Amino acid sequence: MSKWHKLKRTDLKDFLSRLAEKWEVWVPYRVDGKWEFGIYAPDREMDFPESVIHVSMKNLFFPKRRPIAKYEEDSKWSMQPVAADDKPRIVMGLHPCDVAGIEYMDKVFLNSEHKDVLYESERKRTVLVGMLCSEMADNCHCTDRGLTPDSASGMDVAFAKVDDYYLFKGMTDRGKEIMQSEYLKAVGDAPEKRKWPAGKYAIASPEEFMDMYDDKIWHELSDICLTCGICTYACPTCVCFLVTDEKFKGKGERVTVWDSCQLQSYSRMAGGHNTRKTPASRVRNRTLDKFAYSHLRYGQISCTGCGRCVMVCPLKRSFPQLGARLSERIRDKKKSKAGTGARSKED
Amino acid sequence: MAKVGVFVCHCGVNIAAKVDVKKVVDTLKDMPEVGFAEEYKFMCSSPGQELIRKAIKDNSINRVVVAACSPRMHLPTFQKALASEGLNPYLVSMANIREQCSWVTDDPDEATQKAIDLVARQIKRVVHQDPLDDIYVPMTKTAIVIGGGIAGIQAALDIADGNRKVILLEKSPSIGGRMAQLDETFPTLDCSQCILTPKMVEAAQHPNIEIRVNSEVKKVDGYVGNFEVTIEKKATYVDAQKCIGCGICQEKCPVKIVPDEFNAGLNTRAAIAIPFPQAVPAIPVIDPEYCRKIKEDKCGVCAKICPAEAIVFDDAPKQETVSVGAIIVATGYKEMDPAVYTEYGGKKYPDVITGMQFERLVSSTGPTGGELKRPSDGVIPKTVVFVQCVGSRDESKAHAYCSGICCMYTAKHTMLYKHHVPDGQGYVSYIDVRAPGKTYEEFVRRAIEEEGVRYLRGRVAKIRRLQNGKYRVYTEDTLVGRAVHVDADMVVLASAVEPQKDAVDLAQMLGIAYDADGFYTEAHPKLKPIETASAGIFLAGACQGPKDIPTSVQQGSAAASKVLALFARDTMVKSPQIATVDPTACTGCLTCSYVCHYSAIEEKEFGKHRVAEIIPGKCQGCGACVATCKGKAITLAGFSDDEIYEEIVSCK
Amino acid sequence: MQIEKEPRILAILCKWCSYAGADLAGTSRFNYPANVRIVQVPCSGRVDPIMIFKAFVEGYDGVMVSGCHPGDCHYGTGNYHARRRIAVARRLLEFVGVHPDRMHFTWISAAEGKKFAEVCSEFTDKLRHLSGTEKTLARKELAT
Amino acid sequence: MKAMRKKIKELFANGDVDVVLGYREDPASGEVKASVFKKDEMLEDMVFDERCVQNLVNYLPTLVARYSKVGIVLKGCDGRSLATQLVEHRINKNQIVALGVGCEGVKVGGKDADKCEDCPTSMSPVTDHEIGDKKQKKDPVFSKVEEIEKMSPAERWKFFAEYFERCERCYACRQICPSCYCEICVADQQEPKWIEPSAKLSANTMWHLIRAYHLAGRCADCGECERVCPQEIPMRLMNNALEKAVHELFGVRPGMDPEELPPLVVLSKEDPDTIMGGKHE
Repeated sequence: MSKWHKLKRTDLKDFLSRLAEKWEVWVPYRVDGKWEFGIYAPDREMDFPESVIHVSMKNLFFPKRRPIAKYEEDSKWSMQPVAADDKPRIVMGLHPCDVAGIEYMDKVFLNSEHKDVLYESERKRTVLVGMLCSEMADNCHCTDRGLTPDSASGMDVAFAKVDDYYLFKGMTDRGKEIMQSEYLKAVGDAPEKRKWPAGKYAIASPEEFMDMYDDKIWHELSDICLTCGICTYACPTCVCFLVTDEKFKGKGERVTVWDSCQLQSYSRMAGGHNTRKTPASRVRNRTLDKFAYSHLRYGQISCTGCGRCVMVCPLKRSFPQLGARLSERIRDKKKSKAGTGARSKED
Repeated sequence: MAKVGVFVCHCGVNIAAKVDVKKVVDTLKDMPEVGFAEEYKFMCSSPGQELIRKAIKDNSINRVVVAACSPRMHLPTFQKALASEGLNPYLVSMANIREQCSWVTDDPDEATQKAIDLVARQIKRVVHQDPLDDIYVPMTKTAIVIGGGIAGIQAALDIADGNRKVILLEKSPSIGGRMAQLDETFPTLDCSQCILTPKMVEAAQHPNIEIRVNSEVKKVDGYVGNFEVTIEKKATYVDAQKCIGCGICQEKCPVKIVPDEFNAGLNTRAAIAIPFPQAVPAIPVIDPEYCRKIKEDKCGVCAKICPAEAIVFDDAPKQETVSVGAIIVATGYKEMDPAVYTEYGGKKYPDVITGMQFERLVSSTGPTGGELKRPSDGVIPKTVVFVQCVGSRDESKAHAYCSGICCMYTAKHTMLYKHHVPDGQGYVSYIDVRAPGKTYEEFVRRAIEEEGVRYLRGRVAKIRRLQNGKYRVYTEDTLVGRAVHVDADMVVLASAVEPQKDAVDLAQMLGIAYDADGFYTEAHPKLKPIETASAGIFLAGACQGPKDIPTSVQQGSAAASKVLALFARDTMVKSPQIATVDPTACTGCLTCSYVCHYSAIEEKEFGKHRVAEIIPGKCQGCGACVATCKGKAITLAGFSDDEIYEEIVSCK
Repeated sequence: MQIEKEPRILAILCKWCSYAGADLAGTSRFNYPANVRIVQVPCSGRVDPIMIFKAFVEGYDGVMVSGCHPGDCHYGTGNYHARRRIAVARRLLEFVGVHPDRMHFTWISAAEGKKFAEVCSEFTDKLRHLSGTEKTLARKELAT
Repeated sequence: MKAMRKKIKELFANGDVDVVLGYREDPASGEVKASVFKKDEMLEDMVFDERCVQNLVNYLPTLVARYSKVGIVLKGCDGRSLATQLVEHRINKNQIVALGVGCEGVKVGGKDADKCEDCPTSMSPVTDHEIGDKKQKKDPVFSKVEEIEKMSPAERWKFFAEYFERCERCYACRQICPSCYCEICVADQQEPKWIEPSAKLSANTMWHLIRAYHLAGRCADCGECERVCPQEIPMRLMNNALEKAVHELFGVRPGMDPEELPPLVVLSKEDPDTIMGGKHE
């Protein structure tokens, strides 16, 4: 259990095929030059990328469109909840930042008060086989967020790519069965522990961020932002959704669909009032949600440093830089003791 | 929560023969929206409507779907039924299962299935219908009559006598129209001028009538009760206020080559002229195409001799917009140009003339002073052939329709001819003689039996000019089955009645319908012969179809009574099915304003923003703006996106 | 039972001319296929192409829009605006792969009951010939 | 570049502008981004070259709300975009100082941008000051549109459905488009749900049809929608198909004339019925 096991790269296909006999095995595929997760099939070319892929893991546990109930428009309007899927599955190739994201989602969806049963079943049926990073990509900044690229925390099984083989290690009981595979050979040596560079951008504390609520800086930080929703869709910890009914020929589904606080429609209320009409107010919401609100609610900031938001941003705006700029402003403000400005009228 | 009452009509067997009405009710009564469902033999009958009222009372339904005939037929009936029970009349919807289902579908199963689908769809729709309140708008109690012929004059006089203001609009320099050109009228042979002129004068002197001659409609905006009509007065170059109508200008004008329209082009007149002696108003007009002063800056005689100094050479067209509450269209007809009939000479024979030209030739105010001489050489024609149905009942050359008046005026012409040339012989080439009016048949018999006019049944094949100046008319006598020809001194063609040249332009300005021939279409051929499909616009006279004088006068009076009935109220009830802008959703691009036909969309300040606003009084509810608004900030009550969407997606 | 083989047609008709024309087809007893569903709008100018798009996505096999003949619009100019919008919408739909035979845009007057019935029959006929091909744009998610 | 900086300095000095919207090269990263320049600030970082892809017009409405006079650096395509905005009363021309710059074409991902192939003008049709050359250009031919048009309907649908299926509905295309400015986008409306919010083929198809239709006759082909699409959906193809269509049908080239109304709100009695397809008697 506590030992590292070796898998020859040439055995990877056989190893996965064997797992696929019992599990639904989700692995990364490259489609049209882009990575995405799909169910393992031996005839498809797959690989494990060194760092995060641009599509968020979120979709595997909390899909962008998720039917929660079905109904027919008959005399009774009979509505049936959608049955949870309990087929066991393995999701393989998650990076530590993704796992951190899942841990955050657990806090949102599995807290005792409001449990999301469909999310719970997705979690229950899944064995997380995470991949330890061997390098940090351009946009990676998990070290800024207190994570380590090769930390196996939260994974059921951890693995790392080394030369022409992989090293696997079971972390939990759930990972045990995978570790029993005939293709894994126990070895003594662990993958080399790297010393990771310190975070590029030091950020302020959640409380300090909260103090920035009324600051003028949000206009500067939002000046070229399009306020599209792609960063929130890519983010592993953005969990907003809306519930809507979709009908077709008298049959209907009630579905949850990802929503995004960056879109203007998100905060528009009945009657037309919009609490976050300006881009600045929406950028503020997302920034503070990542760095402050999440901490107030769940005791953990929700940016995991995966860098996807930068990767997918149409304008390649850097969220970590934004956080840093903000922290810088906080420091400046503290120094000058200024910044008790009135609440901006525009917001 | 909407609770829909569904009422399916048998319409006797009209629906029930194809659609299994019971099955429709049984299938739909369990729909979650439905609170009550019932079938009945005739929903539009009193007991049928009572069913609805009872269900509103006893079953507390708050929406109604009636599956029956077309909503165009009975929607108002059921709206009233709802209103009588205190339910908003706009909360009813009709499923058209007769015109659009039982009457057009062969197979009963298919028809039943379609009916179920149509009714279900309407149930889904009616849930989205909102209660609407009628809009009351003030009304301008002035009418405009377009066209100063006998129909228009009659309409104007009746409205004026009803103590309402009327504008009588005429595009030529005088009112009077076609009737003023006629010599005597059938079937009484009383002098046209003698009976018309008093009416013209009465109109001119009536305090409630404002006559505007030389004027045409250029634009029509607004809607019933509140039309805005833009009128253009042509340049006449004579100040009507100063002119005393002495006519000296007309005498002295050296340019005497203008074809005389009043005399149907038989002679020429001066470039400045009063159209005819009894004209109302008797003010001359300069024809700028001929006037040498206007064309070449020479002459100017009229200005020099005018005792009233009324000549204004720098006159220009003037536009003015008038507000009126109702419009009567009485633009009349024109006589067809027989040029297309090349076999009749195609106008190249001077003595082959039209009915109207004959009318002028025998008129004492005509070019010959009432002596009947043929145009080419002034010889008194001893033999005249009258050819009927020239352009009428002849689809291949001109029109399929019957011009209606030619049989009678031809009979009149033969009589006038005999009165002028007692030793002459008249022939009439005819297809059928149609004389359905009061004492009309007797009139025709008189021409044949007393005046000795010879009626030859058959269509004239050809007219050829002979060396001796006579015209050989080749025709046939189908009653004896023989080709015949007549050598005539003169031939009179009973040319067809046609809509005015610009009839379609005017119809499009007014937004009224017209038929394939260009005659204006009444709202219903039998029950609404005066109304058009556009509220507040009425028809009178030959613009709606060929008509004789008595019928034109009747229509003039009928149209006037419609206008007076309309003006009896102080406010107009307007349909609340109009568009409104949600200012919170409007971006102020104002592209909607460009597509609004009624200029009903204006700009308005809304907080810091500029938004579009629709003037309820002007909006007619067409929805063109709704389809233009990308952000869906405009809603059309009664045809909202919600309602149409539901109709599109609710079909199974 | 819906006869699935028969193509479904949505006909969006203006209230003054084409809807009245459809009524006249009924009054004159000109039969036409039963799978035509008529939606009444006040004017063809009210027709937002979003309705046409939605109809295809909702699985209609063909969409027909008809208004008053040019110049005869009850509201003066609505049909001219409709003509431009529909021309563009048609080009777009064809561009993404909707077969041109699935769209029929025309003018039918209140007097043309016969024309309405004929148009419906001919249109249905054309669509029957297309029915072998994939139902373009029709939604798949809930079709099962 | 020198001429441009000089001109802008002059404008600031004369008080003709409060801010200038232009492109800035980040000295640290070397990346070129849209930027708002204030008097005496960062002007030395201002650039104009083939890296200046972004259409800046999209930012104007926010800026004119905050400043009374805004200068803007415009490529030919951006200028067309501005023209379409002016005619829709989106921006008050009096608040704008338009700096047209002769554009030599831009590069996306190291390659010449696709849009430049079909560019009809190197200079903005709306300018207060022109810097650089105005080059006569040919009318666009849209060869890629023609390729699609050659396909059968089924092939075309297969082509587009694959892309539509991928759409995530992030609305980056909408957000970057200067012409997509509705207060409430029809895609965000719940009643009625013309476009369902979920990312699935039918709803995505609705979205892409509506997006393209709403831009018909208004899109000036700045190509930003396609550039920012994380799923690389070929939105320019649809835009261009309709640009081609409005040119063929109505003789209109959007944005080339700042006075010209969008063709879909222009009343024309003369259009032939054949533009609606099929036969008309």
